[in-house]
Amino acid sequence: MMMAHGIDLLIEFFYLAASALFILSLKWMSSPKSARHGVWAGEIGMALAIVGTLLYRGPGGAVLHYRWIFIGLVLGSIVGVPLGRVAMTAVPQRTALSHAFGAFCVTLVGIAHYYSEVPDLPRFTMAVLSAEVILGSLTFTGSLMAAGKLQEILPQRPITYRGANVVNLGILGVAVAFAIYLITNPGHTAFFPFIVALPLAFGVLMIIPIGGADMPTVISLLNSYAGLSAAAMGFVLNSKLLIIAGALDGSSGFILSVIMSKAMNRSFTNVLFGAFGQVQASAAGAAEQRTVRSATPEEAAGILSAANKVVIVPGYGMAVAQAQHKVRELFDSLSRRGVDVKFGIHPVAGRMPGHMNVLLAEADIPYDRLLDLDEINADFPQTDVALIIGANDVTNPAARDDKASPIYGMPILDVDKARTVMVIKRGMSPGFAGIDNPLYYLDRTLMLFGDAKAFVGDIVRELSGSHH
Amino acid sequence: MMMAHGIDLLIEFFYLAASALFILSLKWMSSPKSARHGVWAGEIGMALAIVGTLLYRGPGGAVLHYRWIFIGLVLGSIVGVPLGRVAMTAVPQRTALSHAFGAFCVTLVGIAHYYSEVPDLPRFTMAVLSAEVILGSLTFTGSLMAAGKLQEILPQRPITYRGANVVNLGILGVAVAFAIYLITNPGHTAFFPFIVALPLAFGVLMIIPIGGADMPTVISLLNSYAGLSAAAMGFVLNSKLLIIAGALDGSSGFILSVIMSKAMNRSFTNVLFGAFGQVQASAAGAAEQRTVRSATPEEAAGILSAANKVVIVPGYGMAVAQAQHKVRELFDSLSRRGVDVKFGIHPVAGRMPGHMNVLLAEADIPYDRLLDLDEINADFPQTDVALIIGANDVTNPAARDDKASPIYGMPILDVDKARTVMVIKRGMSPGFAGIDNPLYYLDRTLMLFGDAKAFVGDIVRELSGSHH
Amino acid sequence: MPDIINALFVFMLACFLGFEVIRRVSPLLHTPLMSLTNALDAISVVGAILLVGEGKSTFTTVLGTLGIIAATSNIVGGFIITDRMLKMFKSSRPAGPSAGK
Amino acid sequence: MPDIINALFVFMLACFLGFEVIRRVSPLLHTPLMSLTNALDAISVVGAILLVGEGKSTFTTVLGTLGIIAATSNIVGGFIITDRMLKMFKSSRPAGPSAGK
Ligand SMILES: NC(=O)c1ccc[n+]([C@@H]2O[C@H](COP(=O)([O-])OP(=O)(O)OC[C@H]3O[C@@H](n4cnc5c(N)ncnc54)[C@H](OP(=O)(O)O)[C@@H]3O)[C@@H](O)[C@H]2O)c1
Ligand SMILES: NC(=O)c1ccc[n+]([C@@H]2O[C@H](COP(=O)([O-])OP(=O)(O)OC[C@H]3O[C@@H](n4cnc5c(N)ncnc54)[C@H](OP(=O)(O)O)[C@@H]3O)[C@@H](O)[C@H]2O)c1
Repeated sequence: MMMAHGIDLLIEFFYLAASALFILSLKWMSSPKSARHGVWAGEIGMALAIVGTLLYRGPGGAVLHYRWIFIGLVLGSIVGVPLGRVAMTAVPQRTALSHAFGAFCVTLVGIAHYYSEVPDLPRFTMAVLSAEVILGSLTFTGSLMAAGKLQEILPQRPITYRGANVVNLGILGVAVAFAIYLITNPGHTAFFPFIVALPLAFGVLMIIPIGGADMPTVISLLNSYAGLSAAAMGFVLNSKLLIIAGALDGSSGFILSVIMSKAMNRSFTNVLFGAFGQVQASAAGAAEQRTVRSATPEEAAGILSAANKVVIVPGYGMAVAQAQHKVRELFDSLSRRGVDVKFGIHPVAGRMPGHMNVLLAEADIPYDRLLDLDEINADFPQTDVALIIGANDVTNPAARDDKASPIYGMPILDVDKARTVMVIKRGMSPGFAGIDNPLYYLDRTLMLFGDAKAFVGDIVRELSGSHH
Repeated sequence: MMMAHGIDLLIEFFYLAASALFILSLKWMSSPKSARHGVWAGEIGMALAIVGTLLYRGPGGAVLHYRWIFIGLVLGSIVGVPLGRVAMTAVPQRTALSHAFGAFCVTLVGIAHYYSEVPDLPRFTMAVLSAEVILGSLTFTGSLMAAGKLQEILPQRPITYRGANVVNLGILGVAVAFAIYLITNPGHTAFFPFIVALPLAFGVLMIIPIGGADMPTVISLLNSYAGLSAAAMGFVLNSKLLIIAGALDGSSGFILSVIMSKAMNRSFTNVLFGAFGQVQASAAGAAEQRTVRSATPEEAAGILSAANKVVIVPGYGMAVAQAQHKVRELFDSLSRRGVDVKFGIHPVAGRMPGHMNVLLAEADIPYDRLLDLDEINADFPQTDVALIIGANDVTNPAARDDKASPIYGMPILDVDKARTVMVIKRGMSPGFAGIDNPLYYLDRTLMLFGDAKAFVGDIVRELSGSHH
Repeated sequence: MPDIINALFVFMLACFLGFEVIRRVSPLLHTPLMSLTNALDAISVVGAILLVGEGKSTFTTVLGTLGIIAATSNIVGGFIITDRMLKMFKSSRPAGPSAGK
Repeated sequence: MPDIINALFVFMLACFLGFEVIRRVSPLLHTPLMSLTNALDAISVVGAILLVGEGKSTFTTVLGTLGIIAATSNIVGGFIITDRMLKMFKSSRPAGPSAGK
């Protein structure tokens, strides 16, 4: 290592403090009360890391060439500000895009490192450098594709062909083979471009067969890969700070994808091995024509205003319709009438972990009204009305009762235990899982057909009308 | 470092695996279901660490001199087995004794290291070596004293004199001053014995003014010091394994003492700065002669067998009287009669964190019947009988209601919310905190005077007598 | 060689720590967590700064500067959006003592 | 010098990890926890073994052997008693699925 002068020791102390601050930053995310301290800790840590790095002296005590560093920092900030100001609904694609940026940086540094050191690369360095470049490149294109699908620039629907998995894994396998060869023969520069280009191709091909709706799980996995590539860079540069930040980020992505796959009742290997594209068995076709009862906004308003306890269950439809502000009005209006209104939040409602919480928080609904699965399920038997707004799969009782259902075993919100169930959705089309929902045919269920935003708005109007 | 051959790399991998196993070991202690895996992980980790170390090669590839190593390992095992087989009631003093052993080892290694390297000790090494030796020696004598007091070889009562704290801290201060001098002048071998001898004296003097009853908090702190001294040894030897194990142990002792001081409503600084010996204000003297009602075993048996829900609250008196097996008989007898019996366990009931749980588990009471403060307190209003067996302070309602009480603010078990309260103790003497307990003068309270073991035995006999 | 070992120890500990810490993150905050880790992950800017700063060749300067731009935009954007999201989370109770532990 | 830094990083991470892990230990098991950490803390045996094994002088051999004896007795005794205690903890429910998480 480069530990001649006191300045290097100082830099390492900056890095030590930055690492501790990053850990605190994530620790403080454990509760909304301390979470903003977490952001500050992260910011201070990042500032220490950057300032520490700028202090670095090369051999002979030469300071760094600052010019292009500052140009890069300024341009990056200019790009970053609008990326921090996107609408809340664009958060999934923003997240994907920023994984792409992170992976881009890692890959470029890896490539530059290779060409400036070659052939003077010890085996261990070459091995971790290969890991850095391979993970970086596939995360780069994979995340760009994911962002494109989520932003609907690319077609959302999965494009599959026979043998896709074999071809994809083959491409990755060849890249790994080149990397293994390079470990003992780093001087073969002609081989290096392959361990960049092939993973770039793999990243694209990996995402093509995956439907837009499966992107959140993919994004979390890519998050994990991005973290691991940064950790690999840490191994190359022997920087403990990078290893720590990368490992923290890697575990974060990994845990979120585990949580998602558990809540969706998918096996984790199914997720890990990228079999997202599998066509889901649709039981909807065979469903006999059963009858549903529907109601008008006026009737719904009447039932709601007569209730003592209401639980609102939001889902992807609320996000699509951008109905959260109308939902807030409904919440206010009912609360003013003395109705006890809570929200039941399923861990995979929407299309992103925590999706509903952010939208409802945006609409100023206090977070202590947002209860998760375990907390709210005990409440449903004492609930007068369960009002479902654009949610579907997360309320499907087949997951609990019907062993033949493809989602059997997925934990759900027991809305069917409430006295009355009301469901706002536009029609009878299924949700993400593509299956029919027996909830809609229950006697206690009323369908409220319409766009979530418009329908909730109508209910609010009825409530305030009858108020006067 | 000594990283010439492949064997050294292998050793480091052993150490890496051992560190991971130690972490897993503590992680698995999070639940009684996985805890025994934790012991196995710890054992395997320790075996890997020892085997790895035995593989070590000195300069020139010389293997270690194994003879005295093996003699030490064998003798240590011979001493260790009986130390692992002590009675459960002797666990506090056993724990103290083993801190002394651990600190003894650390101190000896530190001393030997100093004399065999002197004067060739870089500043950093000398600094951490001093920390190792100072922490090690004071933990050694401190723990021996604590063990002596707990085993009642030494007088339990605190021996205080004016200015004790000043003298003690002065002694430690001089030791630290010598250590600081040695950092820049390691060659002054004449000074080294002081940084061993003075902390040894400090360890003794620190414990003299502390009453036997305060030993558990002291033991936990000594646990923390023992861990830190092992970590300091890790810094000296540049062994990451030692640093990790020491840090884990250090945080364990620290957290347990924080938990204890919170549950005893002492400020943590009060504990950290060793002001344990303070004479506790006894409000008992001024107490007017109020009347209590007492009952016989026969009456108690009648009340218990008529109850539906009974909560038993054990305390230090149950441990002293070794009454846990009789309590188990009571539990069985009542359960057979269809009474729902639970145990309410206060975090500082007894004289050691988790004391009651171990005793009751020893008597084969299933651990899911043992509920902690938060869980059981909601139950008392629906409880027919709260049966207190040798507990006192942890049930004192003054902690909740009387702002003037010295224990005001300490979380307690709300036994006074139960329909009937029965208290088994030998007389009216106060508990550890030395204060009167207003609980005993309530109308709903019956005092059952007698030794816990004998009295519970009498109740059990009455219950089985009336059964026939 | 010792570098490898040190790096592995640090990586092992950081992975364990990551698991423990992330598992405790409130599900309420999973979306802000994703954007916060985005920002933290951009720590790779350190590698890019060293690359540019050493100024070995135009090639490394160009690649490194692009890297700095990409990573910095993640840092700035990630922290801004995380803070924006967290600012929205409000409790209806005025920070009173919460029940239990 | 790099040794110091590496050691500090490892220490920092291990302390954070210790806190996270120990805080999750069930209060039921605080007594076995104390005896388990006793056993783990006796890892200082590694230092004593190296000391004796290098055989620099009779002085180091004597001190080191005493150290090995003390530490080994902690290892053996600590694991035995921890396991004895844990064996006593039994559930009345035959390991059924526990409610909630
Ligand atoms: N959150 C995550 O992290 C995540 C990740 C990956 C996958 N998923 C999956 O996503 C699903 C989430 O469940 P969910 O219940 O939230 O959603 P869902 O099951 O996908 O159902 C959403 C429903 O909203 C309705 N809808 C759509 N647009 C609407 C509008 N403008 N107004 C009113 N209703 C509208 C749709 O019915 P109509 O068309 O009839 O209106 C649809 O049935 C789960 O299957 C989960 O496994 C979640
Ligand atoms: N657990 C820990 O980690 C820890 C650590 C440090 C301090 N402490 C302190 O220890 C106290 C523990 O509270 P606690 O309620 O368990 O105990 P306690 O308040 O000390 O009371 C124990 C009671 O048991 C009775 N007793 C003694 N021997 C008995 C026997 N053979 N048969 C029947 N009764 C007997 C005594 O009364 P008689 O003499 O009248 O019988 C005494 O009042 C707390 O003040 C706590 O702060 C605990």
